[in-house]
Amino acid sequence: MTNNEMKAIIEGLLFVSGEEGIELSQLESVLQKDKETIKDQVNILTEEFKQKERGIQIVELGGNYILTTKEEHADYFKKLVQSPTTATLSQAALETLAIIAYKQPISRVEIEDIRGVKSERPVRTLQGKVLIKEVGRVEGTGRAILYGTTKEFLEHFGLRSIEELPPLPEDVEEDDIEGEADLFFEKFQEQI
Amino acid sequence: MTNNEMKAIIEGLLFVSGEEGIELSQLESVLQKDKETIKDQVNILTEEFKQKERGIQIVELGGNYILTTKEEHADYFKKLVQSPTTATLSQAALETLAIIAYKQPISRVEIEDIRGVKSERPVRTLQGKVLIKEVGRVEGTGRAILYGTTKEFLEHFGLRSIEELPPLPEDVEEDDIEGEADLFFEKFQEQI
Amino acid sequence: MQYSVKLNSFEGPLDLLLHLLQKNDLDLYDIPVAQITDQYMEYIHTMQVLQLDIASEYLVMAASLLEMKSKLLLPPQQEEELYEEEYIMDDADDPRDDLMKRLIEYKKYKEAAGELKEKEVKRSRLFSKPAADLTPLLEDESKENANVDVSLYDMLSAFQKLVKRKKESKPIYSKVHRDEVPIEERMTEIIQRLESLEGRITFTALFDDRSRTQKVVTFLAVLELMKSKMIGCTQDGNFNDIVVYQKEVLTIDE
Repeated sequence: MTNNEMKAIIEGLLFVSGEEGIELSQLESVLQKDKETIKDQVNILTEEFKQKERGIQIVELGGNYILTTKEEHADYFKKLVQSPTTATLSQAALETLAIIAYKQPISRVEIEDIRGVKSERPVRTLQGKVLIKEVGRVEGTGRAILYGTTKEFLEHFGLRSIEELPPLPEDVEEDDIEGEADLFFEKFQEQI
Repeated sequence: MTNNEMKAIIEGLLFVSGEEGIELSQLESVLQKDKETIKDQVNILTEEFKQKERGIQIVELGGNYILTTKEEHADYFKKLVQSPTTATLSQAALETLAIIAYKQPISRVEIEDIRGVKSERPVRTLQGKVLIKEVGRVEGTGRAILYGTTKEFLEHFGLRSIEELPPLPEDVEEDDIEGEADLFFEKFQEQI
Repeated sequence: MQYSVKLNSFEGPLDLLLHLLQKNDLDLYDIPVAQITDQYMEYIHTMQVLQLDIASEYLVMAASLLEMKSKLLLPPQQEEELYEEEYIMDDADDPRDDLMKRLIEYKKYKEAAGELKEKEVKRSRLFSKPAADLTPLLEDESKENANVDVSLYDMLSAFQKLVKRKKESKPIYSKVHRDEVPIEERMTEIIQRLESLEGRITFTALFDDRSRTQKVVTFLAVLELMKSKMIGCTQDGNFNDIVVYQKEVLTIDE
């Protein structure tokens, strides 16, 4: 198989894998070539896709190569299909998720300590959306569930790996607490 | 939009349309260009895809443009689906299992309704692995088989009972917000 | 009619406190307890008047704020009592410390949530396609692994993909009437209608024959047009119909 053929097959494999993506190890076992050679072709392909006249690109999400459209064309696709993440998360879910992402493994009680409110519902929502999962139990009595993030979490936020999370803001500055809009109107607008 | 950009967007549109493909008239309405210009770009794109180093191609079926893989690479896709690194239970079987677990007792027709595809094979696979079993028959004509999960299913997933299943990916939270907005809306309607 | 909403524009008492501190330009590291307690109580009170549901956490926080305030208002301790009540005076035991630490910790994650939100929006601009169903390529069933090695998580994840796939495969036309009534479009419509009616229309006429969502969009469009001073509203007297009139002959660019 020439390198050009390999590149063509990789493009085809990426295509059939769609939104689920494909791992380097899968490419390896299908192509029966060594990692380096494959990676080289993936990189060449990635570069080619970057050209203005191409409409798709390779992104690396959660250890997977995934073929997606380009951000600058998003408005055209919106007319045609729903976005993979149109159902965006509520503020409660996002806060809970942020705590889990940075402090995993973490129990619900610890999350509630930080947020200052009961968090059963956002935890359930996140679990339902497979953005978090049970990763263990606390030793000792009660054996509370410990939560961690999933591969879907990385995909949902476009992260290559958990290390790509931006560092947690260490020093808080006074002026960037977000102003709250009118209580009702904000909720109301979310519906439209 | 330059012709090259249009070509890029067409590639993206073909990609997101997947197996269903896209009609010329849809391209027209999304791109807001005339048929001839679009057709020219589709033809150029079709020619480019024919090159050996490309892994996908445009086929025209009943007035629909569809992006597909190339036949000469079929063996590699076969390898992909057979490769041990691919999910140990197929996506189809896992989906089917999830539907049965949460909606049992359920008939095959109902499963197919939810999945949108024939599901005879995954049902058989799951039965073969003793994760599901026949639990009854639908009353009336046809008396379709109803499926449910087995003791082995619970054992396999370390569940004491079916109630211990994590919540389904339904949007609890979104629903609630809608309820609140409804209340608000009642108030609002009284004003107008 | 009883009308209640939850207090969830604020994500709990910490969020509300952060908001109050910010609103008053107050120092997170040196919380003026008396002032902030008063405002917090005022907020809770307003919520009660408006008959909004108040989660118990808000009341717990109210109680601790009041406790803190009363401790800090205690008159300076007498020498001989000092060793008993030492914890109040000791700098290391400032009752505000704990609250400050909690607020700082909470604020970190609130900000991180904001960053996640941005990433989510960015990601939502990348589209893909469902994976192709390759199972027809399998020659026979025995090729599927004999051993089942999947977790609950794998199963849920598969189901989630199914839900997503179904959402995506819905033809765009079926959702048009639900989400896709852009305010901008309605604004243009209102202006066009005004133009055809010599620039005046009654407020109620704007809401004729419209679905719920459309009514809301119309209302928002009216507000938006008023804000941009393209229309105005007048009312001749109490209970008379409000009349919407066009201020300038302008059209909105798409």
